[in-house]
Amino acid sequence: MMDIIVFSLIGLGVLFAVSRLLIGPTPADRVVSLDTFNIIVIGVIALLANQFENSLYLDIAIVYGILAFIETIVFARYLEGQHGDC
Amino acid sequence: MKNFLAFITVLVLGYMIVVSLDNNEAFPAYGEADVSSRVSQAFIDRSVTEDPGDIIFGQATNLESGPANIVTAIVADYRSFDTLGEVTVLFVSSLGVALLLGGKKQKRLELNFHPNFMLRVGSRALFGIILMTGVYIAIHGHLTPGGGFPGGAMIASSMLLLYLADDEFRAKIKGFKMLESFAGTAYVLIGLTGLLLGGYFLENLLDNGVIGDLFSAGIIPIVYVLIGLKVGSEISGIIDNFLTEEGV
Amino acid sequence: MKYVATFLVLFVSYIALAGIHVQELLLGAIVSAILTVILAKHVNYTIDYRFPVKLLVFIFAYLPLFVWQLVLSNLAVARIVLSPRIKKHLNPGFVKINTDLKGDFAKLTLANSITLTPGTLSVDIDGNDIYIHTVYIKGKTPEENRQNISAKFEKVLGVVFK
Amino acid sequence: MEIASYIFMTIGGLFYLLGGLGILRMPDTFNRIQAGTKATTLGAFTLLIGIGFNNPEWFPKLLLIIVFIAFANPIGSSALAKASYKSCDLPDNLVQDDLIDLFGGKEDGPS
Repeated sequence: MMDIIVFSLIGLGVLFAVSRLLIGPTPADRVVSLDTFNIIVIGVIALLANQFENSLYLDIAIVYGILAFIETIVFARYLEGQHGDC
Repeated sequence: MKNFLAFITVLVLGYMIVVSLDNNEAFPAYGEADVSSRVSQAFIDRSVTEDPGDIIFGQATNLESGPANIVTAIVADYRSFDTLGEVTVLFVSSLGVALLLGGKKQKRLELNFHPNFMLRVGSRALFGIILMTGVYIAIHGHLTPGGGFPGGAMIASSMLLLYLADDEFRAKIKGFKMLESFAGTAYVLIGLTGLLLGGYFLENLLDNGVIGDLFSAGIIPIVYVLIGLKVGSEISGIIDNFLTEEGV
Repeated sequence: MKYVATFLVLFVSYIALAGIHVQELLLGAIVSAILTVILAKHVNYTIDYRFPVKLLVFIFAYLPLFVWQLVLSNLAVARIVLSPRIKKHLNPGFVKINTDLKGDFAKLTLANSITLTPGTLSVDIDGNDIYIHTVYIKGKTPEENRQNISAKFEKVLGVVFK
Repeated sequence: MEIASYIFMTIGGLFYLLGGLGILRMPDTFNRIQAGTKATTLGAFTLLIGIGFNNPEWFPKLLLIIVFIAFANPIGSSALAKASYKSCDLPDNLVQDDLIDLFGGKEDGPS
C-alpha cells in the first residue's frame, strides 16, 4: 500500500518534469528539467533496490548519478558556448 | 526481365528460409524448444562439471567457470577471444580519430568562455570518487553487474570532467598510450600462456576459488581489469584528441 | 599531508562501495596507494593535524544548520509553488555579496550551502565576491544582503576551515 | 523501523513531486533551477535515508550517494545558471543585476 503511494508521488513528479522537458521554451529549461529528472531516477533506482531486496541495484544508482552529473556539465558547457552576439 | 528474375529468386529464397525455419528438428516452434539439452542452458546450470550439485553463494568451489555473474563468464571466459576482437575494434576507432584529428597536438583549444569557480574547484573534489567508482566497477566485474567496459567508460568520464572543468588541464597522454599498449599486450600474453600450458588460447588456468570471493574466478578478474584499463585509456585519448589543437 | 588526504578519500570511497572484508581492504589499500601516487597533484584534498576537531565541528555544528536551512528552503519553495498566483512572491535579481573565507574549498562549501538555502542560487565566485540569484530581494545594500543570506554559514565555516 | 522508513520514503516522494511541480510552474529559468535543485536534493536525502532504515547494512553505499548528490547537484545547477545567463534571454522582471559586472563585457568570465 505504502509502496503504491510513494511510487505514484514520484511518478507525478516525473510527469511534471517531463512535461517541462517537452514544452520548455529555451534549451536551458530543457536541461534543467532533465537534471531534475535524473535526480528523481536515482531515487527510483534505489527504491527498486529496496523492493527487490538486492543491493546490487545501488551500484547502478551510483553510476547513473555520476553519468547524469557529467551529462549536466557537458550540456551546460555546450550551451555556454552557443551564445551569439546580444 | 532482370527485375523479374531477381523477384523470382528472392521469392524462392524467402520460401526456403520460411520452410527451413518452420517447426523442424533444428528450429522448433517458439516456446517448444527443449532448452535443457542445449549447451548454453547447460553452462548456465553448470551441470557440465562432474559433480552437478547446488551452487551455494560463498561456499561452492571447483565450478566450471568461477564468476558469480554469468554474463561475465560468457564475455571474459567462454567468448574471451570475441572480447579481444571487440577491444581491437575500439582500438581501431581510436586510431581513426587520432589519424583524423591528431598531429602535433601541443595545447588545449582556446575557448572564449570559462568554467565557473564552483565547477573548477568541485570537479577536483569529485574526481576521486568518480575514478574510484570506475576502478571498483572494473575490479568487481565478476561479482556485480558491470565489468571492464563500463568501468573503463567511468574512468574516461572522470578525465572528461577534468577536461571540461579546467581550461589548462591536460592529461599525460603519453602515460595513457603506454598503459593502453601494456594492457593490450598483457591480454594477448595471458592468452598465449593459456595456449602453451593448457592447449587453447585464453584458457582459464588459475584456480577458480570460492564463488563470491574477490579473489576467485581464475583469470577473469585480471582480464577484465586489463580491458577496463585499455578502454579507459583509449576513450581518454579520443577526448584529448577532440579538445586539443596544434600550436606552439 | 596531501598524499595522506588523497589516500584516505580514495580508500574510504572504495570501502563504502565494496564493503568490509579482508580481501577488499587489502586490494583497496593497494589500489588507493597506486592511484594516490599518480594523481595527488590533480586533486585538492588536504588535511592537517587538527582534522578530527574540524570534523567534529563540521558534523555537530554545520550539518544540523545545513539540514535545517535545507528544510526551510523547501518549505519556502513549496509555499511559492503551491500558491495560485506565483508572480506576487517573486522579486528576482542578481546580487553580489562579500565573503571573508579564505581557501577554495571553504568558498565552494559556502557556495553550495547558499544554493541549498531559502531562495538563493549562487552563480559564480570571483575573488571574494559571490554572485547570487535570489527569488526575493529584501535588502538594499550588499551588507544587508550578506546578513540575510550568508552570515550564519560563514560563522560556522570560519571555524571549520581556518 | 519499517514505519519510520515508510514515513521517510513518503516525505521523499512528496519532495520529488514538489520539485517536478516547481519545474513546471515557475515562470523563468533561474527560478526553475532553484526549485528543482532544492526540492530534489532534500527528496533524494530523505528517500535514501528511508531506504537505509529498511536495510541498515546498505548505509555506506547510501551515504556515498548522498555525499555525491550534495556536492554534485549545486555544482551542476550553478554551471547551468551561468550558461543560462550567458544565453542572453534574461527574464524581464529583474529588479537588480550585479552579474553584469562579471559577464557584462563582450566575452570572458573570470578565468
